[in-house]
Amino acid sequence: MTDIRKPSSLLTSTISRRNALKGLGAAAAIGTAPGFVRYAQAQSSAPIKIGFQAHRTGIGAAYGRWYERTTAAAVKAINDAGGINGRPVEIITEDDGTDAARGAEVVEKFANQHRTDIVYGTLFSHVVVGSAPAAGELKIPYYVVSEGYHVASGKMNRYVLQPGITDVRAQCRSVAPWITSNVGKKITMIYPDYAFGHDHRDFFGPAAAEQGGEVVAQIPIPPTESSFTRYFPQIPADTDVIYHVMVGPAVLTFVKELGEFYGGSGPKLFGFIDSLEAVNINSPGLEFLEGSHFWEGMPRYLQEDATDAEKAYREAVGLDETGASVNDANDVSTAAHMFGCWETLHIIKDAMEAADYRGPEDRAKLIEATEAMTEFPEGPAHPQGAKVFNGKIHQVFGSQSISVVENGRLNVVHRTSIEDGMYEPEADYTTQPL
Amino acid sequence: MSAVGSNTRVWALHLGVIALLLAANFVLPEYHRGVFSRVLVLATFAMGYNLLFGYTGLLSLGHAMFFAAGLYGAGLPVYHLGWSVPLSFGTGILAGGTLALVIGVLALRTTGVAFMIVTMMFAQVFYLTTLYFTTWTRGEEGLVLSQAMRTIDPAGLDISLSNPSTRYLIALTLFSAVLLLMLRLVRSPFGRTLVAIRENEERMRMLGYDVFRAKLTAVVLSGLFCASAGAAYGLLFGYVGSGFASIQYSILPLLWVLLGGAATTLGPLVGTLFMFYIIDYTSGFTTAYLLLVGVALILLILFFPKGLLGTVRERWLKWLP
Amino acid sequence: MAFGPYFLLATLEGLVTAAVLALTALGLSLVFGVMRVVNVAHGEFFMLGAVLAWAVSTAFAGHPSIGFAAALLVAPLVVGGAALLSERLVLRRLNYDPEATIVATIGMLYIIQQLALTFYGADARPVQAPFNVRIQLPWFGYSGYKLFVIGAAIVLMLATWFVLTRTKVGLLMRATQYDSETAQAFGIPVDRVYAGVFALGAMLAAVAAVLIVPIQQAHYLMGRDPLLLSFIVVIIGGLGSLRGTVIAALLIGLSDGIISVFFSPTLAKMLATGLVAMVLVFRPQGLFGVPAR
Amino acid sequence: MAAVTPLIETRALSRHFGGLKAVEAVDFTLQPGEIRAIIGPNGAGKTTFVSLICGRIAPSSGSIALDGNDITRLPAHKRVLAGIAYTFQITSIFPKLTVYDNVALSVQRRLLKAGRVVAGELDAGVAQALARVGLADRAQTLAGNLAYGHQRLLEVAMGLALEPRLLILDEPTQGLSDGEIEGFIALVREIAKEATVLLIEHNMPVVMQLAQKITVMNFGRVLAEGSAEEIRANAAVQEAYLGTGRDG
Repeated sequence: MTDIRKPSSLLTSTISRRNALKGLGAAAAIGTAPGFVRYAQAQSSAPIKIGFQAHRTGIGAAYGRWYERTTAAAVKAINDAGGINGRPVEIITEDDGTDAARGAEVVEKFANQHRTDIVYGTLFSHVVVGSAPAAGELKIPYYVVSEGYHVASGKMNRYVLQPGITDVRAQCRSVAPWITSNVGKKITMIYPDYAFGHDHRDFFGPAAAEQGGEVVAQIPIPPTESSFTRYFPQIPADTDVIYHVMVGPAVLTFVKELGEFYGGSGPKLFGFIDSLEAVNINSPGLEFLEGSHFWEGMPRYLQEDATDAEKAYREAVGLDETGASVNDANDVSTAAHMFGCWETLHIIKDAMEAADYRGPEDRAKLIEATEAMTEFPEGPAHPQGAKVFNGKIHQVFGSQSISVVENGRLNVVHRTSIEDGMYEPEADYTTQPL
Repeated sequence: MSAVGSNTRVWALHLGVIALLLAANFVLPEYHRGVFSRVLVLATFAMGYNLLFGYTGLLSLGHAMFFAAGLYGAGLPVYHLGWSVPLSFGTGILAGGTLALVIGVLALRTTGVAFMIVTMMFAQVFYLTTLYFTTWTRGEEGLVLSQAMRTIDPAGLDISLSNPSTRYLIALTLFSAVLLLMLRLVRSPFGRTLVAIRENEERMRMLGYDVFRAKLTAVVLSGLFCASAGAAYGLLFGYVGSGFASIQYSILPLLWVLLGGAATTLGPLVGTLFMFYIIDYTSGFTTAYLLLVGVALILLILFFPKGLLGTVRERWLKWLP
Repeated sequence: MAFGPYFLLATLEGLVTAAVLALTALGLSLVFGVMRVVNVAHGEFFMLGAVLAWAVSTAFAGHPSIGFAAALLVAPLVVGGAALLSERLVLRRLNYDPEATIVATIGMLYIIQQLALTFYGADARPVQAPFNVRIQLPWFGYSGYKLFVIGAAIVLMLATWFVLTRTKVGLLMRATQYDSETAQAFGIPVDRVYAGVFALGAMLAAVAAVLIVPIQQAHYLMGRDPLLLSFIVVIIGGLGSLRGTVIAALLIGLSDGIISVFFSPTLAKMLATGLVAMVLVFRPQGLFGVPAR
Repeated sequence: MAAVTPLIETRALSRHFGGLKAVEAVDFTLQPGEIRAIIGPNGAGKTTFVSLICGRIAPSSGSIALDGNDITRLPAHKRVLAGIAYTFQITSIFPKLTVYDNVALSVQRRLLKAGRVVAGELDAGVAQALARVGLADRAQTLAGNLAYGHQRLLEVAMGLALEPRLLILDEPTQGLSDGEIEGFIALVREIAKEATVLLIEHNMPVVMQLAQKITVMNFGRVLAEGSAEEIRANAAVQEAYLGTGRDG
């Protein structure tokens, strides 16, 4: 245990195929019985099967499409570099319909029917929460790319991990200082009236207050709403900045109606790009977003200071410099989230190699190896940037981008530090039995 | 009506189905045992729906609220108050029954399509309520009932509801209990009363039946069955969320019942199983599986207009209840 | 914002909702009233109209009003054709049995949704309004296009009313609605009336959708809410009552908007829905329906 | 006054539909054991009137008493339990159920009132009611597949099986053949030994053969009441109905 908890060189992305093979050879040599060697060799060629729970249909389908593309690109990169422990990675995809109940069924299907080694990839919070019990009961590691605060809250179980994307609580915290010092102190929050929106409400307010800001109004919008203008009068006149976070297809309407309501003279805007993932920022009606600011998990538009790793990642996934598909300029990506798929798969690779993962019997070891991770340096495996992982709450923390809309482009104006988003952990999964 | 011969046959069939399902626990591959656990609980939901829709002829589009009342009625006490599983199962059923009584008294003032719309709207209010009290329910995202919460511990026996076999047997017990109750019910004078109300309500009134009371009883019983399914679902599978209160979960039992055969005792099980496997199977080889599901539904209703068992009854086994 | 302007805004918003809702519900009401079937796929015809509006309007270069006008013409025709096809291929063979129709139209719902997802995709896509006029009131700005939508809906409702009450086609429909067997006996081609009504109902939904896409974007799951709301409007208004449908749409559109002035939004939705349900409970025949006896 | 309490007594009974006075201020008495016919032109309010008695329709004003007890506000199903049975003008049976089941619903209602339903008693009750109307051999037929005349008889059997004190028959012979009408007349005479019969009928020969007393309605009011001879002789009736009458 204690050994594994120390970060070793194996955990870094510098591991090469030769190293991996060497490690394998060593492992094989350890096995003295001939039977064991044969077993290890048979294992070595069999692919590692990763069950990918994808939102192919339902409300998450736009995200699901890009999660699938990013996953395919990451798997190709990993396999081209020798796979995991020398074994190729095979992705088995099942549609969860962006539905909590179906999500749990799909996890069972992966574990008991497809016999995958792990399950991975879910975005929407309710699907994560709905699937978590099944993962815990079947003792199958479940790596999510969801950004919800569910994992870090301690309400899931030891088999659920989120090592590839920062959670919403940390996102809120890290943008608060910049907003209060650069945009304004009196803030009106507009958010969807369910759990995801409530996380923003509960975590951003205190963080802004710490910085001397003040939330002057909170306007929750019912999730069934498709028109928003009538809520705008509730925005106090002395509001400096509107903090908006909406998801779902109605968001375009929201932004557009906000523009019609205020014209050019309203409060400044700070939004979460979740609203406009997969939506072209130059769509008709969005003109008034010009000059407003957005949180981005990872920049959609290629920035001038982009790292080599970032460029390589964008090329592998097939993004043009505006963040759309290289094949179709209208096919805009979900860049602020989908990098999490790439990074999560690389973390799975590192953790499996650290745990010397051979098959489902090593799942507990895999969880422990992941929990033992602490830092991920920026690089090909982590193109979004360096991150810190907290094994106790199974949650990773990274830096966030704040971008401004200029001439129909999103340009990064600030990058938060990892520390900006850190908060006191409220749970410890490692005390739970495996 | 029922000759003695057909009586034996009917009971033999139902007990036989239950015996087969019991045997399935030991022979089914792990994945399919898990599927059956879920299907048995959902089929119980469908049976509750069938009592009202199939037998009484009342088309509700709001049954998600009864299922969800059971789900939350059981899940919230377990989660927030740490109540035991049996106790909260009881509160879940009670919640569904009480809700059904109130909704029944109001909605039964309407008939036909108005009844359908009123139930749908009440269910929508219920759904919004689960979102509105997000502090307690976590709304759409939902709550996880941990494995520790889902343990029954009578006299030191540690029964975990998350054990696959235990879970299957509990689901089967619930299903069997409701199935046999349904069978008794629909063959009782009260069952005949409901069917006759479906066929000709005015005539029943003029035969001296208190039609409102009979329908209200049906709504409450239906609510109780559906709530028991909801409570079991939450406790067995450990997740409680608003999705189960959405309109989708009002349409699903209607679909299951119509597919399996309305007003057949075993139809809900057949319909639920069929629907589950057609989605599970087609989604395995195409991303456009909803297309195939849609086509299958249309073909089915064109060639088996009374649902699977309804058609079997009409053409071959007239004695099927 | 002061109460007066706030109220005005809520009313305007309510009117827009009501306008689109009235058109969509009118389509459902026709199908429901004449054919006595519940068309669960009605919302999908609405969605199809919106998606086609996007496809057509993006195919036209130049001023957005050209694309919009084309969409207003093409989308309803295509949707009507699709509806006609499904009526001939499926509903007619089911003899319009109410329960079988529900299953069949749920099947159609899946098929249309999946086709939209496959060929159109999962994204919400905007359609440019034919004109962009922002009307600046002393207290707030308002979209001129939204006012146009209200006007267009009124014109379309009047046209439908004219067709139903003043033309031979309308007479055939009303006769069929009143008593299809007698109509058949009098030589009215009930079968063709049904097909026409089903297509017309879908076309009305499609027109409503084309009008709304410049305000709300086209998305493959956008059909559900209009479906539910239309059902409510049809029943509250009283089956087959054009006037009732319009008034119920106004009631629902406005109550939703205005109640939200006083309560938190989700609570407002709960109250508005509960309130409308209670109207139905205590007046089961709807506001303008005739009591059964 | 009279030693016998009337079985049914209505006072100023009215029912208006909007502006239409379907039944207007009807005072009506029916003695136990009578066979009474109500006649009158179409739209005279006959069906509405008996519907008020059996409770299908609520009155606008006035009162109804059964055995001297006010039942004006009693819901229909309770009136049935109190002994008033109604057979519909337009055949109202359960077409998708068997003939046996149709009648069983009546017998079951009677047995439920007394206590519980025992299979043997149910069978016996059904058999008896079907035998009386001559449908014993059709018990397993779907009611919807019966010939029209037999459906009317089934309706009567359902009424009979309730063992009512008052059986209201609304145009029972409509659509029956002459032969069937013969049998029907005999049946009603048979029934009248145990129950009071209130009959709406257009077929005058049937009325004349069966009714001890005839009530004539027109425009919602009672126009005349009396024996067959008295009604024949009544000038007002001749003018309103028989003079222009359909069946002479």
